[in-house]
Amino acid sequence: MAIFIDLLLNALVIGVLLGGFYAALSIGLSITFGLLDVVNIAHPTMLVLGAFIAFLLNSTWGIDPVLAGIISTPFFFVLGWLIYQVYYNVFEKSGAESLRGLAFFFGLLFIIEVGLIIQFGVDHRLVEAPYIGQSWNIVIGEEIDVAIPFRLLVAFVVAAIATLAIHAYLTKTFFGRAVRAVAQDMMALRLMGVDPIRVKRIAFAMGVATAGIGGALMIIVLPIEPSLGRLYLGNVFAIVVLGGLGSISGTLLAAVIIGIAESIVATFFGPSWAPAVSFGILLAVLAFRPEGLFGKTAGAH
Amino acid sequence: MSDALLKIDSISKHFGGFTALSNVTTEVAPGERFGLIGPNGSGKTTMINCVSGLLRNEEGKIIFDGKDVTDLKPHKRTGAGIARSFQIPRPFHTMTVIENLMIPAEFVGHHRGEKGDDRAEAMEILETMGMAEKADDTTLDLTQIELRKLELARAMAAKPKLLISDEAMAGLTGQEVDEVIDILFKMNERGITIIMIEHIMRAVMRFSQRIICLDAGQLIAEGTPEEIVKNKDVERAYLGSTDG
Amino acid sequence: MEIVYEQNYNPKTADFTPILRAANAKKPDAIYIASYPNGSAGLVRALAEVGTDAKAVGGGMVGLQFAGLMAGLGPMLNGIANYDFFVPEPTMNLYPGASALIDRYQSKVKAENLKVDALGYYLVPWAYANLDILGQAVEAVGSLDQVAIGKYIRDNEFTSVVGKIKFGKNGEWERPRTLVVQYQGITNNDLQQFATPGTRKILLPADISTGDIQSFNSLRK
Amino acid sequence: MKYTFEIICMLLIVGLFVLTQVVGNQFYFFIGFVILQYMVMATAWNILGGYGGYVNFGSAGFLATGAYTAVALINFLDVGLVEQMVAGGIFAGLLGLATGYLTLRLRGVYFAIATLALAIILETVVAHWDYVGGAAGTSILPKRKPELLGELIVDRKAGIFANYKEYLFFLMGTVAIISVWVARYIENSKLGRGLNAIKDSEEAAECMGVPTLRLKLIATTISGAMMGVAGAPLASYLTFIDPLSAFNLEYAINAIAMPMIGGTVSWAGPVIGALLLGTAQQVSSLWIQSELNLLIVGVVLVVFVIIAPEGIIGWFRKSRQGSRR
Repeated sequence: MAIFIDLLLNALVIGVLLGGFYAALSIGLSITFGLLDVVNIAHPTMLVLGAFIAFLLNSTWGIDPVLAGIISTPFFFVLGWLIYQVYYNVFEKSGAESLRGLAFFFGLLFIIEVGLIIQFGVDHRLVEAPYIGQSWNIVIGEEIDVAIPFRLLVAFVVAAIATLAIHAYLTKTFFGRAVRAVAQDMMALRLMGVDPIRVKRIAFAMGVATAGIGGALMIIVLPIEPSLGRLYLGNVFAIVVLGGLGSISGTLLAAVIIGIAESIVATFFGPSWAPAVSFGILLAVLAFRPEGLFGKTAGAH
Repeated sequence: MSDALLKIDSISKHFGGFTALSNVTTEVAPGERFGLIGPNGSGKTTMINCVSGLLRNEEGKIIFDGKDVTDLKPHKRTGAGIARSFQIPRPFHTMTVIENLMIPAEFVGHHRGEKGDDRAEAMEILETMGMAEKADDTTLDLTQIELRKLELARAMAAKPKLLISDEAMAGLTGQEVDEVIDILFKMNERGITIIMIEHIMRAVMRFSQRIICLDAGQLIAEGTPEEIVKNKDVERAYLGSTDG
Repeated sequence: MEIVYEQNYNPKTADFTPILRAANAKKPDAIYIASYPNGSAGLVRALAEVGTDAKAVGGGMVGLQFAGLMAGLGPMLNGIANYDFFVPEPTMNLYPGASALIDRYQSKVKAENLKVDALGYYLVPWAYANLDILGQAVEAVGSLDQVAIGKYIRDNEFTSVVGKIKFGKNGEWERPRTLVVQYQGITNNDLQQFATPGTRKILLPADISTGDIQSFNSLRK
Repeated sequence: MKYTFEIICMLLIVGLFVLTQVVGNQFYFFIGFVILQYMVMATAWNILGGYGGYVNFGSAGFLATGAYTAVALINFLDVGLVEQMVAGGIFAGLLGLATGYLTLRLRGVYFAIATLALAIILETVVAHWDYVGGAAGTSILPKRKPELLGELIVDRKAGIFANYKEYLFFLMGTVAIISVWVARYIENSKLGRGLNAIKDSEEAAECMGVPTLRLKLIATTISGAMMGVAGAPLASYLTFIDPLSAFNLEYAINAIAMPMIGGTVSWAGPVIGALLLGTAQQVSSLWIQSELNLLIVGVVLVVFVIIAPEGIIGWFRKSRQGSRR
């Protein structure tokens, strides 16, 4: 029984930490897809690009990966700015069907991935930092020992700060409210003297910019290789949809739910079942509650 | 009016906690020109979505042509004789104008066992609308008024007994409004019952024989255009809405 | 042997501490891991974070032979016993041409800045031997007739940079030559230490062994 | 002539057969199989995606369903390839029907994500199904004593085909031709016109008498079944199959990219896309660098959606219209 409690407690702690990490991976997509309705399926691969930049900075100059992520964030902001410029002019302006926009990002995904393969090869890469490979043990009584790996703790703390900052920015500032309004009523914004395209461009760039810090967390938590983004494709979309489109706090909560579900399933049934659980939750939500767990508007229309 | 074509029997519709329609009852007689008015958000579109089947009313019944259609899917109702246009035109934009008309002709007509020349019938409808020349154009080349006419033409191609025209004139010029009203009169002369949802009072008053007014999901007035104009509740509803 | 715990993982598993914890709960004497690079690295980190009382850990962990992962994981590898193909231990120098081949490979990697294994021990000698054997067979047969080449390769013993090779009835090597090595004495993340003898002691095969297996925890720290 | 297209199809099948008898180098059949398999996948995807506007991200799941149905059948009954393909088609078709039911309220991106999720769940289940090899995969060796018609089919000396590669190539070619015929038939039928209406506006279609749900279910079933048939010979072709290779996202992207490049409005689009992109990928990965085939898909896809949104077919139609005016 004590062993069961020990395992459960550890699974819960790891699940919450993992949830924070997943939130950092998903928050950018929650902005671009959830708020702006731009289906950036290249987002996970942009995260991997961010991870490789962190690797480069870390292995060349020994820069701490978290710092490296902060350094690369402006670069991703500019990248997002440029991508939206193309996306808007080619697809959105002409009212082109979403199918083409989807295909555009699908193509981008493979271009970034192969670009990484050509530059870095297919080997797995790691970063060095003093907190990787260490853990913080909390011993309760005789049998219970909760170990918190520092790499997950660092990822969790950084992710929590970043996502809460974005959440606050989007809910408390004028620009943030404009971003939230842009998806619903472009006309109203125009009447208020705000250029909705500019708002969307900046917001999209913000969403992509999270790939800098998110990618850095990725390489802190696990070894990365160029095609890793594909594996996370389903996961981040699952979290954003589960959280409800347009809801940043919903994304956070959904990330933690998926994190805990995966961690508990991994502990008691084996990690290989974890994706079936998270995607099973997603499918069930889509089939019975398409607006997501915390969404307010109907997602099916 | 026991021989009504359409009977709406105390229907209600809720979205979450919001009540969009509350216990609305009314009837439309065969061949009637029926007006539906009300301020923005009063439930007009919700009501006709319930009639055409895009939404399901949670309470009440909808009887069409003597049959209960409350649980039928929209395409079955179209087959039974209810056709509609959309407020914001929704043409089949990858098809030509005449192909747009041949969709209902093929799916509704053939379903009823009718075997005619779809293309010729579609052309005839386009001619009555003055759009015959546009038959082979894509819908992307159409003007606003042509799109509105296409909405009505496509609904006509379903050979309806009841045609619901959902704000077919919004945003049109005065002359264009008259053009659309003429088309609707022509259809009515062919024996088609018409429900007109409209914001343009001039059009509704001129066209309708009888009008109902919705406000906040409730039926607040019913009568001839003259009666509606004088109705205090209607006035209040519209004035109230212009304040906000 | 009694199996107390057995589990699969999927390739995108971000954290392996739950699986190791669940395994530890069954108090195993040995942990056998068959993993791909992501899992290998994840489990090595989990072993550093959670630890284990098992006496032997390792087995078929793909990826720990890669230069990038070895350098990245560094001292976390100590104590793990894993398969390998070619390591810079003195007994491997018995084979003619092996060290010359690796020197040549490493200088080419450096000179042309190739995005490949910087050390070149893991697969390079075997890849070279593959083609070398095919080449020897083609020369001996004197034609490109596939059936004849196949028969020659099955029937003869070859001398290569990885020693003498003869194929058995089932198509595998007649005498298995996969190494089992144990990581020890790794102190930092410098890649060059893996190019010198001592960090990966050969446990098996016995005839070229350079050390005996030690318990997992005795080699940690 | 009324049956011109059918006659061309027959001639093409005969032509494929002649190829297998004339060309000696197995290598061409080896790469030809892949291109033809992609042609089936692209054609199948286009029935739902191009005609109906429903983007399936989970194509790999349907292909893998076919592949694993075949593996299970080999283990269970040891039946031949043709039977495997029929069974693969049936099971993947049923999966398509189930997908249709499960996602009937979902549109656009939501449908795409749901299909992706479905594929991942299937992959997880297959990875745990030891009967078909589980996560580690299983080897499928071509049988020494084939087939529907006994040893007559594949035999170096006495058979119709000298080796398995020729036989697989011929079967996949026949399936590709039949798939294209089916797609063309649908395109010109009531079903095709109804799907088009759904793509343009589902609500308007429903209100114009189109039974949208029924048509969608028919489309998901046919599309899924085709992909299943295409996937059934995969294990025999690779001689080894594991969940990672059967559920590879590359199948999904190619099934989308090929019709988009060729043009989604017509059956010819996926065919052209598969021939161009499939050939380019095979050539680049065999003779230049294996990663390049993915780069090619990516670049070509991005370039096409930007400069030729209606694909090659749309591009041709436009330039023809332009010259007429």
